[in-house]
Amino acid sequence: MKKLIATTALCAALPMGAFAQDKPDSLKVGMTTFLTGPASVFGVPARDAMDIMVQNLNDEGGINGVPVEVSYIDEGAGAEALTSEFRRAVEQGGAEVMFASISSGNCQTLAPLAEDLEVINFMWDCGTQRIFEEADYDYVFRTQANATPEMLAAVIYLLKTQPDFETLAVVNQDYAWGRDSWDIFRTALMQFKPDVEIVGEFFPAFGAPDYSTEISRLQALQPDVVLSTSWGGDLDTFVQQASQRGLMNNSTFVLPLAESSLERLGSALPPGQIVGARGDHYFLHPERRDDEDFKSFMSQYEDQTGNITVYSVFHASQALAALEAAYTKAIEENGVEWPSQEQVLAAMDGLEFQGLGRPVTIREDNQGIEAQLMGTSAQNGDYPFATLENIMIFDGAELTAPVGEVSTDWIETLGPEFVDEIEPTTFEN
Amino acid sequence: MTEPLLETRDLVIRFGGVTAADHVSLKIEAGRNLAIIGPNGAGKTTFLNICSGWIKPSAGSVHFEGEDITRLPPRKIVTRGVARAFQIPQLFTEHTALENLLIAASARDGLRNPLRSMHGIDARDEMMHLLDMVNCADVADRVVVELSEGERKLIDIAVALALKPRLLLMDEPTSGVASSQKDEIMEILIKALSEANVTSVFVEHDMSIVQTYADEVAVWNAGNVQLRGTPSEVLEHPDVIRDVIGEEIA
Amino acid sequence: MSSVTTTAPATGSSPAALSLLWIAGVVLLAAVPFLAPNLQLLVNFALAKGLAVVGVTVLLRAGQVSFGHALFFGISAYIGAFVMASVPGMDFFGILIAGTLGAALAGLVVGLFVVRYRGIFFGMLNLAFSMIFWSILEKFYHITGGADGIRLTRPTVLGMELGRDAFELFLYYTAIVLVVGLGWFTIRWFASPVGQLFQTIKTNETRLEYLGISPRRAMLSGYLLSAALCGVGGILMATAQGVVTPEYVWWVRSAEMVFIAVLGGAGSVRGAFLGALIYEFVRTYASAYAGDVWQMLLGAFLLVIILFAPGGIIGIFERVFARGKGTS
Amino acid sequence: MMLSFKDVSASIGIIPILRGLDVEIPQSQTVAMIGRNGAGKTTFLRTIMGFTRTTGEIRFDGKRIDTLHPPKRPGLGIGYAPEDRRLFSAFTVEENILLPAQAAGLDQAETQKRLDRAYEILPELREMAGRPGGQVSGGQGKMVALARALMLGRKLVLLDEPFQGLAPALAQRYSEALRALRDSDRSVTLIITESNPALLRGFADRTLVIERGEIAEGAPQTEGESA
Amino acid sequence: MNLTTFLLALFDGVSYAALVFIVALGLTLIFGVMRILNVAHGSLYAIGAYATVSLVGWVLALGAAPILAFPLMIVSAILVGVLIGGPVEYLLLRRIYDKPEVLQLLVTFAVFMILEDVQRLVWGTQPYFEAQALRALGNVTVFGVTYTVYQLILLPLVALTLLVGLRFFLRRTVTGKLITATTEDREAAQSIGIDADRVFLLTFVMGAILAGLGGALASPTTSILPGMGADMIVLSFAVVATAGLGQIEGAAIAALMIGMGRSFAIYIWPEVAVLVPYLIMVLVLLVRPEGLFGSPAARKI
Repeated sequence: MKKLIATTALCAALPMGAFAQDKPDSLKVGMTTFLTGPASVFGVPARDAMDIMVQNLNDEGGINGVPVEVSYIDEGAGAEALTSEFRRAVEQGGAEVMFASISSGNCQTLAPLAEDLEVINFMWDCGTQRIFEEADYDYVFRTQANATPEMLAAVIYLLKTQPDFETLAVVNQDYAWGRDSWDIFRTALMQFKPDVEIVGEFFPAFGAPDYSTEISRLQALQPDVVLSTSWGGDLDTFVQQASQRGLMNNSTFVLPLAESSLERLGSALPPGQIVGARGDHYFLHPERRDDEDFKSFMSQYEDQTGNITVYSVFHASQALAALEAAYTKAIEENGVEWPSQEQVLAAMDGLEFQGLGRPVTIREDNQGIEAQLMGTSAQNGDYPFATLENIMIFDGAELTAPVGEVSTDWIETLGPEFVDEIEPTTFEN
Repeated sequence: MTEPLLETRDLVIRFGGVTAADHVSLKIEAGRNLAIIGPNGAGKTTFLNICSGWIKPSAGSVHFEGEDITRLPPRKIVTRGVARAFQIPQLFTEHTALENLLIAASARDGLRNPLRSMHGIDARDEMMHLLDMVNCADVADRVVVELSEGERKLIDIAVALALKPRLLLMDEPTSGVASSQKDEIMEILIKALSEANVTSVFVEHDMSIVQTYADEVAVWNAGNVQLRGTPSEVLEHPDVIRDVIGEEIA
Repeated sequence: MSSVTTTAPATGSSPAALSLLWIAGVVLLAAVPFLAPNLQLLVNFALAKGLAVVGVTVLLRAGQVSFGHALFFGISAYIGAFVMASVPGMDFFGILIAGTLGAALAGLVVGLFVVRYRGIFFGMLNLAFSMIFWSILEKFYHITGGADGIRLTRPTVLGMELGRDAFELFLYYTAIVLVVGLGWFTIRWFASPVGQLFQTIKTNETRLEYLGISPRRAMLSGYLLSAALCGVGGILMATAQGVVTPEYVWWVRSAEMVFIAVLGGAGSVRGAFLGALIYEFVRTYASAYAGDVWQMLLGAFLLVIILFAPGGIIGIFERVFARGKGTS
Repeated sequence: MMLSFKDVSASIGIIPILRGLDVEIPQSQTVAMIGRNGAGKTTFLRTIMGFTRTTGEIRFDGKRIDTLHPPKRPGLGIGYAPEDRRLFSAFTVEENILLPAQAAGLDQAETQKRLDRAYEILPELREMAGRPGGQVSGGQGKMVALARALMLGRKLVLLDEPFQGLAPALAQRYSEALRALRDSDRSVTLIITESNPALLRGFADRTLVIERGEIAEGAPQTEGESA
Repeated sequence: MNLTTFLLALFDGVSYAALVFIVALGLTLIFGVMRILNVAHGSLYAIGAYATVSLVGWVLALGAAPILAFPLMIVSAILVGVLIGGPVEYLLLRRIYDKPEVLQLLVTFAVFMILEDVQRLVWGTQPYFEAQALRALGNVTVFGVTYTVYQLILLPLVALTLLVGLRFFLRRTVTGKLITATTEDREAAQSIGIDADRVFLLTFVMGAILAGLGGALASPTTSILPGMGADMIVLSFAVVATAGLGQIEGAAIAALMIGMGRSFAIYIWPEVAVLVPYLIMVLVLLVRPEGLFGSPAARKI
């Protein structure tokens, strides 16, 4: 890769150099994902989906005849192994583009590394809004939304469906995501409905095996709404324990990441709880579920894994779609057989692509604009687990902090009327 | 009247219900080697343990050269000039015999340069001499675990001597040494002690050793000094013959 | 306790030929950026970890095992991160010194408590201290960044701003210099009177006391050294990696250090580095090529070493070398 | 022969303690084993029990035992009272005495029979049967250890320095118990180690002197012989 | 904090302590008898949970009554003890009893690493959940707060039964007495004919069964996922060290202290809840180096 960069740089220096790219044998991509550890609930489905989608893409001739080849790096092996492997993939493995990563912490580590290595990096799943708000990047892009629209969608959905609640408690995992997402949610809630009383804030340890004490306290506090942005085994445990002890009889749960737990939770998730998906990601996406492509992928995925999709599958599809779109656009715009890195980078500006959800566009600060889907759980017997009804899909552009603004500052400029100004597309189910 | 080197005043120690020392007042004069004899379990080792600070007495006090050392930990008592050799040798088993002595010498001389190798220290010749004195020069470079019980005993004493004490407490110095060597060892030991101006107190079961090498003998029985005197006075005393010596040496 | 776990105290010098071999090894390491540039970062991590492992090795020499030494590794790394964050443009040597001093200070504070304990309790108490620090790192998210940790920007080097490649090269050679220097220092320290007294804790504290030395103070001297060594390792790791996370302090990290120390040859300084290099290679390549079973491979590797080669890799190495010399 | 050693060497760690011993001890003999501290007396007994690294051949009652798993040896009829009595403080005196029978899996009736015999020989133990093992004095502990050794020691009883640390009165009592044992069952073989030969005078049939790991036959000591 | 919340915190603390105690019990039993601190104990806990979930899921899928989950928990625990605990002791630990404790610890650490991957290979990385047993017992409402009978009543009851039962077993049964004797003095035990090797094997299997049982009992209340063992082992270390190594009743008290400390912290000062076990451990050990109930070993010279 070093050689490649050197070549690229040399080419760029020559007036005609930009046209001198040969078609490679394959387009090598490195993808970091959790194959081990708790977050493998997202990582493994994303990898499985990526394998299917890459196969499909290559079956149709790849990108301008060049097949895509993805190799995976385990984020679960720890930050040292991850950084060395990331570098190895770029410098030795010849990866032209990297997809990294799931963990926000890893994104924070790898984004500057990608910048230093001058390799194009798509942050394909991590949620932290800070990266582009704190620094400018030339090589790093995000092919999905960040935490701000994800949380705003949850707040607005809550206020639109249950405007009269008075008290709220939060039970989030004690790490960056749990804290950051609560910051955004609370800031927005205080702007939109200042009279809400926050009666409890709990941050049990990441991976906590038992929430009995928190649930006892919540039962004593009796909040109208309980928010939890937890995911994976933690969310499963919390919801199971809470539903078993009847906490949902009196409180409405807002679970912005529960789409990824629906199948595992089965009948444990009672109807009437608010569910989100970090984007418009749902295996019964109301706008997409009748599309042939969508349907065929869903059945392919279910055949291979035995499960329904979770949102990380959609994020993986968006990263791959962005790759395809960027290369195709660069090839068309420059009229070349294969684009140089500079041409691909140029193509990223304002790029629009569509994965399994609505189309996504890349903004000038490299942030993706992605729609948000929220719904309410229903146990209607179609599946052995909860499905969503009263679905709303929000336009991402309205909910994302404008370019150059810090999310929390921007949210503080909003008022209660913002909720009414937002008009999502609504679906019965 | 000169001040005694070591003096105990009304020393009492009880373990559970047993009184191992019962109001012991004992003076040890400089330059006179004192042997302590007595039946097993009479409290002889306990007495050495108290004098060296390992056990704190229930009542009473211990004075060394006039200073009250009763409450001092062993390491402080050592620096005052009281060294100790043990019935079961207490050595650094993974070090060689010579290293054991060198470590003792560096503990004595203080620790200055942290990067100066043990083997470069000035005390090396002095320590080899000590080993030679206790007949162990030939095993100087052998690791202690490989040595026989008798050799370890002698090295244990040499380590104590390396500290250049004024008083040396020894617990059965010749047990475990072959009988043929005992006299030879004691000969050397007593000579070395007097050369270095070290007074010794030793617990001993071998009456011929006591007879030959002690300047004074104290008979320990039932937690107190029953009798004290010169070896011939004490060893011929009928009570001592009955209670302590038995008919062994007869 | 038998002496199988530790090599005999290194009071004698290795045969000249063996020393030559070690020198050749160092030269080979120094050539890595040119011969195999892609290994440079990996080796750099291994050297940083190796320094921490030497810290653990120091304690093994006194027969003690700490299951919490990642604490000092992590403290130093976090101090480095905090200093970088609060003093922009801080120099590398500034954070190296700050981190090492911080680790040594923490070693003094923790050491004053733990030197009273031996064996399992010593190990457990160290574990408890490290877990307290770990919990604090996770919990006080607004200060420590929680599980995501803190990013370290690249420090300047003697006032110069270096690019990534130059900085990494600098860091790499600094690591080699530190490894050789501190390794030499530790070996010398073992042979010194203070080091010798410290090591006697393993075999006979009673005699130590009767030499007029406080076993606790002797223990503290080694504990301080071990904490400082972990500190240097931690700061090297933090700057090489560019991020510090609470995982630096997690108990499995501490166990891993003991693991490497025994793997390399418990009690041997050179073994610690050899072990760290091998461990880092096995771990990285196993996690890349046998992602599902890399832990299992390492575990099995450790079992084989303990059961069949208690002298560790260095033991095998020296035995083979001695045999080779005998026949030639 | 009840017990025979053929060229037996034993070591603790790497230190050799016994060197090429050849000894034969016939049934019902009482043997005093005399030697200084560290001479190898205790190791001799421990070698019979299987606690040392041993070479050579040891036979007990015609059966080779040096290759036998150590915990199986007491079951053959060997009782052992170690020097430092080593009672189990978690159990009462009686439970301590019963343990060997329970470990050997003896039935209730047999166990009771043996317990009664032990009490016959050491009647004072009946009174302290319910006391915790950790709360008996040193001398009483020696008695309990003897009784415990008798539970399985139907053929061979090994006593390591039984008189060490006993007050004169207790020592007297202890040797009476040993006499009672011999009188009640002449078939038992006894090996007693002692550093002070005077204490066994008039009791042992035979004296073995152990010095630096080697054994020499001592003078036979019979009752009434004076010093 | 009023009386009601005080009692609620108490209930939560007890139910949490019960589970921790069951796991710590096995750890302290093994240490007490064998002087080995088994790092792989946490893995056995996790595997007990996984095995239960698989077994219960399979049997219930055949249409069995949910109440059958309870005997299946015991079956899983025994399987863990016999199929994993047994071979680990027999093939590995037996070879290192005369080695320094560092090496013993590392052997169990190696086993821990291996078992972590075994879990992943067998059960994958997705969380499992199987709460039939918990649902079968229903709920109980105290002071307006709903608890599951399983957590509030069953778990403490099981813990208490195990505590009393193990006590009885060790003091009153022949096998128990042989174990107790071996614990106190291995060589003296061997010299009266106790086969210490068999005692060790039995003890380790029993300890492993207790670890497995802890996992089995935990399984209906939590998600079973990779890494759960690594967390549990540190917690039960803390309990065991606080109590004093090898102290069975002590472990019960220490587990209660840690459980209560944690639940009260959540009511009063949630930030420190995670710190509580380690703080308690450090504070106790600083004051009493041998743990609350351990006795100091006298040094003899």
